[in-house]
Amino acid sequence: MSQLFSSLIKAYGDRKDDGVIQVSFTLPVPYNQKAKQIGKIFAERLGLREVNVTTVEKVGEGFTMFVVYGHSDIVLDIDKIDIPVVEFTIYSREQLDEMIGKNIGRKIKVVGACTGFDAHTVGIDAILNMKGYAGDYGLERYRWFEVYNLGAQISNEKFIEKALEVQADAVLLSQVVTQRNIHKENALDLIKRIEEQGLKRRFILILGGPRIDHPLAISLGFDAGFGAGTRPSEVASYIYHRMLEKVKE
Amino acid sequence: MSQLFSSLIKAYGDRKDDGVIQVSFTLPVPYNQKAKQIGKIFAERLGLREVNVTTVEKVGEGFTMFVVYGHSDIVLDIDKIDIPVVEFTIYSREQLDEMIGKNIGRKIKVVGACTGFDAHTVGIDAILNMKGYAGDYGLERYRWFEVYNLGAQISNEKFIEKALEVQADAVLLSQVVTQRNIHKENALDLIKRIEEQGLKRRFILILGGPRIDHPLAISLGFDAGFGAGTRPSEVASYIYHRMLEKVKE
Amino acid sequence: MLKVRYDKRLVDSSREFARKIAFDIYQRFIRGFTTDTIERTSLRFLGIEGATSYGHPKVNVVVEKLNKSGSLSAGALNVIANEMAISGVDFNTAVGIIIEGSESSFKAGKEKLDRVKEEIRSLAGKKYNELIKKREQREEFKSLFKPQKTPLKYLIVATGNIYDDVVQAQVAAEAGADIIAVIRSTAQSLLDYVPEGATTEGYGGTYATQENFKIMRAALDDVSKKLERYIYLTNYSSGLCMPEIAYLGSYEGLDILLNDAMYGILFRDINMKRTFCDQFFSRMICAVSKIIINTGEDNYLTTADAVERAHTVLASLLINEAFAKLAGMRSEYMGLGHAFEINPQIENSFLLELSQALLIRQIFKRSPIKYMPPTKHMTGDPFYSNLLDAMFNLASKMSNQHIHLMGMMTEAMHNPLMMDRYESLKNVNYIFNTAADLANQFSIKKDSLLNSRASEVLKRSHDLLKNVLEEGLDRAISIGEFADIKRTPESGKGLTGVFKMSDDYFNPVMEILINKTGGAR
Amino acid sequence: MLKVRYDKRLVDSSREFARKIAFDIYQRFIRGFTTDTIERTSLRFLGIEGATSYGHPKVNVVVEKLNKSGSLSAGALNVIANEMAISGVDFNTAVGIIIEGSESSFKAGKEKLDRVKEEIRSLAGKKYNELIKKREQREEFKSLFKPQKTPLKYLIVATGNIYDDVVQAQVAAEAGADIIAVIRSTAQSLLDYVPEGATTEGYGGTYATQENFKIMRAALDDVSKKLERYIYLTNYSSGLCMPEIAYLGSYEGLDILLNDAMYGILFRDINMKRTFCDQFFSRMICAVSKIIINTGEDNYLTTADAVERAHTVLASLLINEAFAKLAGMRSEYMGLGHAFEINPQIENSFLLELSQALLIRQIFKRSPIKYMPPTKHMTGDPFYSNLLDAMFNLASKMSNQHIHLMGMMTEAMHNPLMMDRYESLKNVNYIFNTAADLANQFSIKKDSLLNSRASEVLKRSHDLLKNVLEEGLDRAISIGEFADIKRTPESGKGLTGVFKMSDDYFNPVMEILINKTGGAR
Ligand code: B12
Ligand code: B12
Ligand SMILES: Cc1ncc(COP(=O)(O)O)c(C=O)c1O
Ligand SMILES: Cc1ncc(COP(=O)(O)O)c(C=O)c1O
Repeated sequence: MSQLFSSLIKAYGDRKDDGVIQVSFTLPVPYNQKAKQIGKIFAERLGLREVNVTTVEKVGEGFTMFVVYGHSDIVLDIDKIDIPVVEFTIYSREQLDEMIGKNIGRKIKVVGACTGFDAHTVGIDAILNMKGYAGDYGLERYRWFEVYNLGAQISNEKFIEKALEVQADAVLLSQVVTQRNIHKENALDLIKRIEEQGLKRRFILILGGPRIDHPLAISLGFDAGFGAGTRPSEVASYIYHRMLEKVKE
Repeated sequence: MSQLFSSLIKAYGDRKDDGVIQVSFTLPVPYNQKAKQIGKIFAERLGLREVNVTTVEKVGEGFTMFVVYGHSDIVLDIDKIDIPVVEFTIYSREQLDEMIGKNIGRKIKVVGACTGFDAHTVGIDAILNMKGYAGDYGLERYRWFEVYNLGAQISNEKFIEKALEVQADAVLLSQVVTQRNIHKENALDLIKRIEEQGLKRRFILILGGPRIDHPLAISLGFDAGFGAGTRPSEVASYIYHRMLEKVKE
Repeated sequence: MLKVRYDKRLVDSSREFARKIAFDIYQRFIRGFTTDTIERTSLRFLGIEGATSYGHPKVNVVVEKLNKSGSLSAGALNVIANEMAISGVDFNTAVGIIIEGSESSFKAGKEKLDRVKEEIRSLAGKKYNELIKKREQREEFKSLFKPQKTPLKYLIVATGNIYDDVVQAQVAAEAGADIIAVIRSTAQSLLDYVPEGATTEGYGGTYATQENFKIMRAALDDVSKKLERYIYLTNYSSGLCMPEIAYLGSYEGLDILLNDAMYGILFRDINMKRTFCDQFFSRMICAVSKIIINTGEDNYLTTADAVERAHTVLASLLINEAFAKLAGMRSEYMGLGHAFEINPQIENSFLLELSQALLIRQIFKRSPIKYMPPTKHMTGDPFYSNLLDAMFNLASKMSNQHIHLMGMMTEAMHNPLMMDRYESLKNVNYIFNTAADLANQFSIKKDSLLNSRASEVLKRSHDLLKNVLEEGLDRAISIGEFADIKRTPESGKGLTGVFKMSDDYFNPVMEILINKTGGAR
Repeated sequence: MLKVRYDKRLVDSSREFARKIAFDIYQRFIRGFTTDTIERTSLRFLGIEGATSYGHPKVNVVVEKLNKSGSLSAGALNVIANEMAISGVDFNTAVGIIIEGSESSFKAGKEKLDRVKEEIRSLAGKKYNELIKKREQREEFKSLFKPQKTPLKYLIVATGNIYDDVVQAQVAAEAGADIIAVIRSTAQSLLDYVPEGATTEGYGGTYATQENFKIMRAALDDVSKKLERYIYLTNYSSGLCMPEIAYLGSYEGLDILLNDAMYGILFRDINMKRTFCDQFFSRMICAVSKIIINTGEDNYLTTADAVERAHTVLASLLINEAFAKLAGMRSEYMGLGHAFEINPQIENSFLLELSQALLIRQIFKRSPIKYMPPTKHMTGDPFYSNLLDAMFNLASKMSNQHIHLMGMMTEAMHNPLMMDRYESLKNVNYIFNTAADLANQFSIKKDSLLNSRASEVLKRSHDLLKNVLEEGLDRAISIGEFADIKRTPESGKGLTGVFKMSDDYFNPVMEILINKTGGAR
């Protein structure tokens, strides 16, 4: 499968380099003979060739919805794209229960919360609570983790206070609501406050949520970011990995 | 609903001018930590901002599928877009049965076929055969139409011969298969042959098929083009409309 | 109609448990208590509206003042009555004086006070009749249209901007929606006041304000006429201002209000004493205004497992029903809520869903059941997620649910785009039509998973209610019986707004409501 | 298992009608006739392969020559035998001579000729055994894997380029496909020869060539090992080269071949006499190679209305079954095809589909029924069209079809993209799992639409078969009984390739096939 090895890639429709992609959108134009062409032009403005407007439907007075397929000429050189990846080995709970005792020798304290307006606790609970996520037990279940789950509807201020109070090693922030980037704002606010108090190097800073990934988290000043489908053991493994580094320092 | 009246438009996601659209595509990249970012960059190359990569899934060894939502800055000035529209009034069969008799005074002869490789006859049959389409009777049912339906698997050459033989007023070509623009090639081929024989002005030239519309048909040299969901009465009305014009000439 | 088999006697005794559970709460936490929002509601009821120059709602100013002066337990209207009696002014002037903060510190003489109180009583009566008149006018308007086929298609709008909401609501109605719900701005339920005026900014939704209600109601009445189909309007009342929003909603002609006896406690950490009082008062308003309430048990399955904890939903529905009855509501107005939230990866998950949907439909046969689409297990893939909604639509049709919330294929991503809603309607229209009479083709085999699952859920919810009755609902909530969330009677927001009524507590609005609804009997 | 009720006796008499219909055709159009493709097949069978320098398949050159010299009705092998006898050369040399066009015009003496014919006979026997050996090796390979759960997931590839096809096929298999079908280039069925070599250009599909078969077979055997799941390979044989492709397919180890007794006549305007002969010969090859055939009744519903003409599908299935039996095939290898093609806008369309699916499943209980997804009513909206496929998947699961063609949400637009196929698998995997045992929950009510529809379809197809028997299948086709398409015995392509056998007709390949399959009894 040659595709795998060339570093210049195009979208793959049903054959190498055909560049076919699918797009759907709504335009505030009335549904009439002209509508289809307007949709086609919109797609062409996206850089698509041989646009095939397969759906033109009236979604309401003055609004028309489109589905189009077309050929995109975009070429990406994947070797030239460098992406911050966070490298660490993922261990099972059993392994960590043993290794942390051996190599860290004390309980790791973590504080977690979903701060600000955001009231979605299921995500952080999935990581921290006993029952965990998808059959993977939460950090509370781990022998060497001491977990403080502050839930939701708490301010970043209080969150930091608590982290200091319990002398946390890691601070876990969950952000689920992303409308108008409220999650970025709130996450940045936490980092700012931490920096202001000169605590940046003190905690392992972890961000999580369905729309979070490492690059985003790092760009916001966190050490790592975990997205949809994260398993507690991944997070535990990462924290262990960082603790080892710290111990070395 | 102000949207209706401004001539500058952007895509409408859930509020005016937010420009939100949906895109899906597959890239020949292995499914891993980097994949999501590559998909994001691809979307950004499409001109999207605040890209939200909502799906990153392995479709197979070395292939990853993406679904993204993002904001497009494309602005169209719909007043500046001019689109060839084919204007004519649509009448019912009953009306035409009467009007043609009165205003044309003779039977209108039409020849239809799906020429070339293309073997899809359901479309042309829907327009020509008695039973018609979606409850709208086909041209055979009309009092003043004389219909020659040549079906499929016939060459453009034979098609034209037949049209001359029966002294057709209108030539109806159906093209359904569009792979590699085979439909355009074949339609163009018909027009070329007709021009070579100096018959261009002689017939009303109509193209039809699921991916056909007036602008495409006109660009290929036809008088009109009918797409998915066309009803026989529309076609009959158009032919009547053109016959009237010809009579006037 | 498809029907699951179960032991009817278990249902009867479960209902009896629920009735007792609710009545016990009434006796210990509701009777003899008032809250600042109940007081504010009473003021609004008597016509106090608008805000101060600082944008502070007048009713809040008044109630805060009286709270500081420690005179709330006698009832806000008591103080106002006193002011009227002393300075011999009318109701509104008296309120004005209090807002200015220049009220006199004297106590008026008994019989003078009584006379004034009579005045206020008759004012309350007048306002009550106005409210009823409004309701009757709306009923008349509704009667111009022919009733829609169930399940009713319920669509949400949530742009944050009431004017964008209007555009989308009208588009949605034209595309086939029967009910429009304006989602509230995130966590408005935590605000201890109701914002004023038309609003254009909100997170994840649009603020519930009297003006926004008015604007949307007018817009929907227009489309109703245009489409010759009555379009229902829904908003949210649960939260710290439950009774106030219930009042504003009924005043502005809303048809449905999210109104749950426990949602605020569990999902917004609002104090339970506060919530119990507020839900009771707000539901009496819904009762007299014939507003359909919607409960939020569907939310339980977003935090608790939908297979393991299904029975807690049924138990909670019976409790919500009991509380509503206690507030004088009729079953025909109890839009009890449940949901399609089982992990779709589970083998036969559709069977478990169908079983549950049939069970709840049958147990609450006279109520306009609200059925919630899959949300928690929706993914970022709209093509796939649209399929979960299709199976949800099928379950809804096969079990003939009443209020059908439309699933959104982009549930896991964002508030629905206009095209998401359109596709949602295409989905529901297709499924409801292509499988219209599917349910009537079959009879369920005696020993089928559908039946055994239904009996299991019923049995477990029966046992749960039994325990709850023994330990008391407050205790049950404290140990996390519902939604796996623990809340104690002393914790949570709004507790400071709860007051024990003094013997001279005066509130003719409450009197009227209780006596018209037969509440608390 | 869900079961519809119908009158079993109607099925028995329908089968008897069909048997007689097929046998009548055999007597009038098949017995005593040969065609140029049958002759070519016989040559291939004996090892003639490859093309001339002009890229002309050798077998075509030979047969065309003999046709010109008018000697085909005696059988190509007869002429070759003669050449061998005269010039005393071996089989291949004789063929070479004929290709060069330098064959002698003498007739060999009887007993010399008979000796040569014996040689050819034993060569045929040798080749036959080789073919069987190949089949046994494949069966052995298959037996290394555990059998898959039905319905088997059948995915198509159709890039036009065999190498792209391989990529997609492997990806599809990894994503869960059980069967890979390589769609043929548009209207290859109209080519009167089989292209040679690996091909990379085609319209709407990839040419069926021996080399392409080999390449794909090898690729799939690799993934089979990798995935520890046997991946079936399908291609198309119906058309002007039906027996040749059947032979090449069995030689290259294909598992399934599209092979229909009437598809070519109706949908490709191939002459019926030609097709009847070819299908018979090709099916004898399928019989000895244990290849599953797939019939194309599903196509009928794309040209005829799926509600009105449903019974023609059933009638045709019974006829196809009868023809297959006549060629010595066993029910276990008859992949009779039907489809989910009812207009989705019709109320209860899903019920009509389910009824039909159950009826056909029950009538052909031992056959690997092929179930086709919706195609004609698919739209340009993939979100919506994906829902039609979901309901198709549900019908398939509820009626336990055997070969499940995967619906493509972009059916109305293009040959499937890689991601279309992936979404298709997500769809089928979800539905098959979430509704795994749904069918076992119910019994169908006696007077239900499901039952009445099934009986109606059966009754109408019974009556149709009765008429067809009376007037003869050739006549029935002439008046458009099937697919609303009219074809007459004298019209259509390939008639010139049909020959009445002369008394000295010689073809040991045919002899072996007839005697091994017990064909024509
Ligand atoms: C459950 C839910 C609720 C529940 C929350 C209950 C609770 N206590 O959490 C209720 C019903 C209360 C609710 C309310 C609202 N919700 Co809500 N809700 C959801 C829903 C359906 C599921 C979220 C969920 O629980 N997923 C399951 C968990 C396990 O997944 P997860 O959160 O992604 O977590 C995983 C990973 O992200 C990661 N992770 C998450 N956090 C962290 C933290 C760390 C440190 C790490 C390492 C990892 C990690 O690990 C987890 C396990 O893999 C989503 C839709 C959806 N399907 O996503 C909407 C959704 C999130 N809600 C939404 C909205 C808008 C609201 C409301 C604001 C609506 C309103 N206006 O009323 C309200 C108000 C809530 C508020 N103030 O924030 C929107 C958000 C839109 C956006 N992108 O901004 C969504 C997407 C629905 C929608 N399409 O509108 N909601
Ligand atoms: C039915 C069908 C067939 C039948 C055709 C039977 C027949 N005699 O017509 C059969 C099974 C034989 C078939 C075969 C093939 N098909 Co086909 N087929 C379809 C299918 C499912 C439906 C088409 C149809 O009948 N639509 C209903 C009619 C009424 O709609 P319509 O054609 O759009 O016609 C309307 C309008 O377009 C308009 N109109 C059409 N023509 C004209 C002409 C005039 C003058 C006017 C005024 C109007 C007009 O009016 C009609 C009524 O509104 C489509 C998929 C789909 N859902 O569209 C694939 C499809 C068209 N087929 C396809 C292919 C590739 C093939 C094959 C080549 C596959 C193969 N490799 O074997 C073969 C070979 C056919 C060939 N040589 O051309 C592709 C084409 C891809 C592309 N865009 O190029 C499609 C899209 C399926 C797919 N996704 O792969 N097919
Ligand atoms: C009963 C009920 N009230 C209120 C809400 C939402 O209101 P808020 O987000 O303001 O708490 C919900 C949401 O599901 C609900 O179910
Ligand atoms: C039985 C059968 N043979 C062959 C084909 C297609 O082959 P072609 O397009 O080359 O005619 C089909 C397509 O549906 C079919 O059903």
